[in-house]
Amino acid sequence: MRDKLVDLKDAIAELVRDGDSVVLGACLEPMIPFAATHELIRQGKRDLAMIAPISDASTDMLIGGGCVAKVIGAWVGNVSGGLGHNYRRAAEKRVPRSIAIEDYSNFALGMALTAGAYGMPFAPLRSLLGSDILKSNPRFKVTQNPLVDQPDPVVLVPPLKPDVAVLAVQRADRLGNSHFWGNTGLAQEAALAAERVIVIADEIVETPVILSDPNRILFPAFRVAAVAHVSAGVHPSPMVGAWRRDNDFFADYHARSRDREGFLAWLAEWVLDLPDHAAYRAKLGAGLERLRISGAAPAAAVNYAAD
Amino acid sequence: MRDKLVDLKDAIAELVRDGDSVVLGACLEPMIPFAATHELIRQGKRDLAMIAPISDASTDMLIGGGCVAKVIGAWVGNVSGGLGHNYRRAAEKRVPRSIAIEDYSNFALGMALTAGAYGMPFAPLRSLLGSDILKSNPRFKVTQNPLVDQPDPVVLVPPLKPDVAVLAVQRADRLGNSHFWGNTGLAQEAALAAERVIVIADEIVETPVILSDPNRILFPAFRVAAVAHVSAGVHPSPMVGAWRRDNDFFADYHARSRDREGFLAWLAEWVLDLPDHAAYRAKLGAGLERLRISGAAPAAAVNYAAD
Amino acid sequence: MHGRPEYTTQELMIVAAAREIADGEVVFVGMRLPIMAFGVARLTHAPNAVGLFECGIVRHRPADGMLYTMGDPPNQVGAAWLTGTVQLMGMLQGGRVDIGFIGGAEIDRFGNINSSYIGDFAAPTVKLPGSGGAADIAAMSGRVLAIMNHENHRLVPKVSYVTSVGYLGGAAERAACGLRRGGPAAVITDRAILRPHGPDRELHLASWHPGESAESVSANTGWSLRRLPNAHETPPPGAAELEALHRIDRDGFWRR
Amino acid sequence: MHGRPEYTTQELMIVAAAREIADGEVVFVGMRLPIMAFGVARLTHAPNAVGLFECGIVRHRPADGMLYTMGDPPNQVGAAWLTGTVQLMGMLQGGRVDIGFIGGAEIDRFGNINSSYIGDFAAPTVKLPGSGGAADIAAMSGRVLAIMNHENHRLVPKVSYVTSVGYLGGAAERAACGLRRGGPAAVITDRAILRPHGPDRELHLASWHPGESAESVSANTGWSLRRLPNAHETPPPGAAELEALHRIDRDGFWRR
Repeated sequence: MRDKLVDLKDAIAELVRDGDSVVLGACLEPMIPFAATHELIRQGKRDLAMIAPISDASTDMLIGGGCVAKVIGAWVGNVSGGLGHNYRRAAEKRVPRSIAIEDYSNFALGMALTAGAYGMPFAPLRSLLGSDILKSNPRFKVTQNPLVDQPDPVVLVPPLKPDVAVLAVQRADRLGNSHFWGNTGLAQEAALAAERVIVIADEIVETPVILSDPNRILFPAFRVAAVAHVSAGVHPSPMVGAWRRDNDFFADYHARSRDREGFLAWLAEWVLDLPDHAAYRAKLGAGLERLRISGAAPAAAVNYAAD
Repeated sequence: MRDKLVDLKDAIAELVRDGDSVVLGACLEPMIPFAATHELIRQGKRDLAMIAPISDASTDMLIGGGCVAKVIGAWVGNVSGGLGHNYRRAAEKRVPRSIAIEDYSNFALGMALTAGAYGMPFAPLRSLLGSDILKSNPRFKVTQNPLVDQPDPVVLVPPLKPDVAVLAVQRADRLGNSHFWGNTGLAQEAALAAERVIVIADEIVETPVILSDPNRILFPAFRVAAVAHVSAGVHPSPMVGAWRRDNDFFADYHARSRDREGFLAWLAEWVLDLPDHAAYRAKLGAGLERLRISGAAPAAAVNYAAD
Repeated sequence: MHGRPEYTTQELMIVAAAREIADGEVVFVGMRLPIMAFGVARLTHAPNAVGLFECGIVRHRPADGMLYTMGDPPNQVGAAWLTGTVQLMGMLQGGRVDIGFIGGAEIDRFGNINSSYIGDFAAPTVKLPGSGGAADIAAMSGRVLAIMNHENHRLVPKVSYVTSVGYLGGAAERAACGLRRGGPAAVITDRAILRPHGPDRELHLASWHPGESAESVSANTGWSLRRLPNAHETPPPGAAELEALHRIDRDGFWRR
Repeated sequence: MHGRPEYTTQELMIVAAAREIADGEVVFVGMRLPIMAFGVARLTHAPNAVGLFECGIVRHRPADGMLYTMGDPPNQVGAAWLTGTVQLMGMLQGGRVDIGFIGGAEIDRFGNINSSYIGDFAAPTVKLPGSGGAADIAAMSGRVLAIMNHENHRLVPKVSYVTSVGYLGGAAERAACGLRRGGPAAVITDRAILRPHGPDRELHLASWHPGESAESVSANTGWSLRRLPNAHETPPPGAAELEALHRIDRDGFWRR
């Protein structure tokens, strides 16, 4: 297998193109690869369509950074703070630019990615019946269930196939094999539906470590285009077994992004004026170390022996 | 949570009713709970509809035992031997009784169980287009994809919701929490779609062992109706980390089941004349011990700590 | 502050929400306050309740440690299942969930909730974060509990956008759109508890919190709020309930 | 025995199947012989091929140890993914699989395969085990390789039941039924290799195995078998291929 370990900067430069549809983390609140969020902004990517169940403040940052033309999502905001100020400014005042919004619920987004991953022509859903999401997102279509005679309306959700999915994992090897633990959200569906998968690994390990536990793999290496090693690449979101959530960081972002000038100052300080994630970690300094999980809650032993 | 640990005999007696649709193992070749197969035959269950992707010789045994009215499945036979002699006798000569056959492919069955598990009105499939499976199984319906204008036929698969799923796991606690490793086949879909789940655990452990690794759980305890502790309950099929496949046993079954008399003799010897699985294990004796996996191939350590 | 000195209004709301959970029920737990409600229920009258979190977590016992989001590590360690959103929301659609919690910016007299747009969705005056999983939980749970701040502009005659379906224009409309079950069972606010009543399932005043009155609640409701015949003051949290709550809320976040 | 002394016919078939796998391809591997073919390909010219097994296994390197079924423990330990059937078959339907192996009891001149019923399906003379995953692999792989025993009653003008779709009555019919890609690329038998040719994609003789001839193959084929212009003898296994095969087939199962 090909060695896929590259610098995050190169992975983003080569694998994300202006106009791409992009998933940045798909586990809802944890495991969001903010390092990639920052790199997309630093590289000035434009006209992205962000596919997001709930990617906490990541989508809001990208909108404020002017990278986003469209949100294909269920929720954009700041999970502990509530509203996303950049999202509001873009949707309400076209600042820094107008954005299109394709409304989903989390389940509808999950089924759309499932349909994309598994080559389904559509996913049938009962969930959105009656909701105005069917009005504001014209991609959904309500039909009668052809298998029954009595009235039985069904929502058909078209497949979503992201151009790129950037997904964080606890550990990976250089070939794209990786271990993931914690809630999986829509990460598996996103990985299998996406044309190109970029793995952000908190740690790089040897291949036998990964292959020692193949049930711990969430998506196969042959679908992975690149592996980037970024310690704490999910900061300020949490990663079970490795990093706590940096609640203060989210709160500070929320407060400072309330007006455009504040956001731009925040963006300069935490993204644009820093060359890379190593500089970001250095700037966090001891604050980052305080977030490091040092306790032990080991998984019970498992034996895969065949003989 | 309720203590769900019961004797396999009681679980089968109370939770499987004549006429039920039943999944007995859903991982294709490994992890088939043959102990439950035998118990269903011993208790003389009748008119079962067996939902089976590939459950090796288990379905063939039940057909020969006169328990089965219908096969809802993709494959019935003897994986190392080929044809299933009891299946042939029933389908071709109505011996010991006639059976109805609802043909599926493995993927169609998987999507039908997915639809059953997730409350979908149907699952759309491209896979069976052109196949005579669409003729011999009238439950499938071909329609035009309503989301596109050009011709795009889609097969609609109705949901399957088994009355009972019997699933083997390496270890479980008394409450129905369980750990599963190895290929999962359709086990998760079957567990979530079924009305009642019976877990056959090779080992019973304390609850904290299971909850130490919640990603290793394939289906939640609240969907489990009963846990039965049956060591080697999957024999002669394999269980990774615990039991090798007993190839000779399958070959012997294949040879002896070639005619009805031979099958009945086999059935008396290995099922009807034995009171329970403990007696079956005792009869296997040293042969069973030779199948026990004694090597070590440990999964790499994983830390779930939050602090 | 509405409550008596021993508890805050938020604590009262948490306990009121906890009481809606029956033992053994499967609960789709939302963020923040419902997490605490699930915990209190588990530790008091519902020791066999099961909590589902849409990010892919199933828990029996409540998390040790403060949760800012449902995906925080303390909610993962010792979970009873870590899995995907589709698995849990699929089970929800499959009818395996008894009760679900949601919130929103606006709710109307038929329990429809808006968490998407204030104003025209094509040119909103306020862009709210969106459904998340709320639309799914509202449509497919056996019954729904809504948690709201009780203000005139939040409890409105008709929401400008139905993110999460309540009874639409009345219960018959919910059924007519194809939903086979569910709908709001209670709305728990910082002033009162409202419940659907009558064939239309319009929200009525069921109880007002200590410090409030039927009149003060009505005055803060955007429609002409009718009251149930047996409307009464919300019973305050009991000692066992508060003790359970304090055990979970170790940092006193909800006492502030 | 058709082959030369250094290899058996089955070994020749395995090597011929292995040669169909290009480096880096994603292969849906069937039971028995294709498992060995994948292994030989990996160890010789296709070190980056990936093997998918429908029970939910993905492997890079071939299993250590004899496999009686694809789900045997040696195929699990050291796998590159252990997952579910829907995940792998879903990827297959999604167009992520380059090549798939299938077998069956009957195949016809357009590569349609029967593994379900001999005779009328309502009253069969022989009930075969059924599709398993073959119908899916035949419909959705980028291309399909069929492995068959070459006998008159197995290579028939028209199968009595199409379990696994080939080109139906000719390539246009496959497309017309809604399948967007794929179809048989080769049929490897114990006597020959057949390949589709011409606009209808009818199976033609591409090569006969050592010990056979165009005539002997035709005599054992149930339809009037046409041959490709460049039809030739199947090249025997090379030393490296046989060495790779012997490394995997440690018990000599395929040498018997």
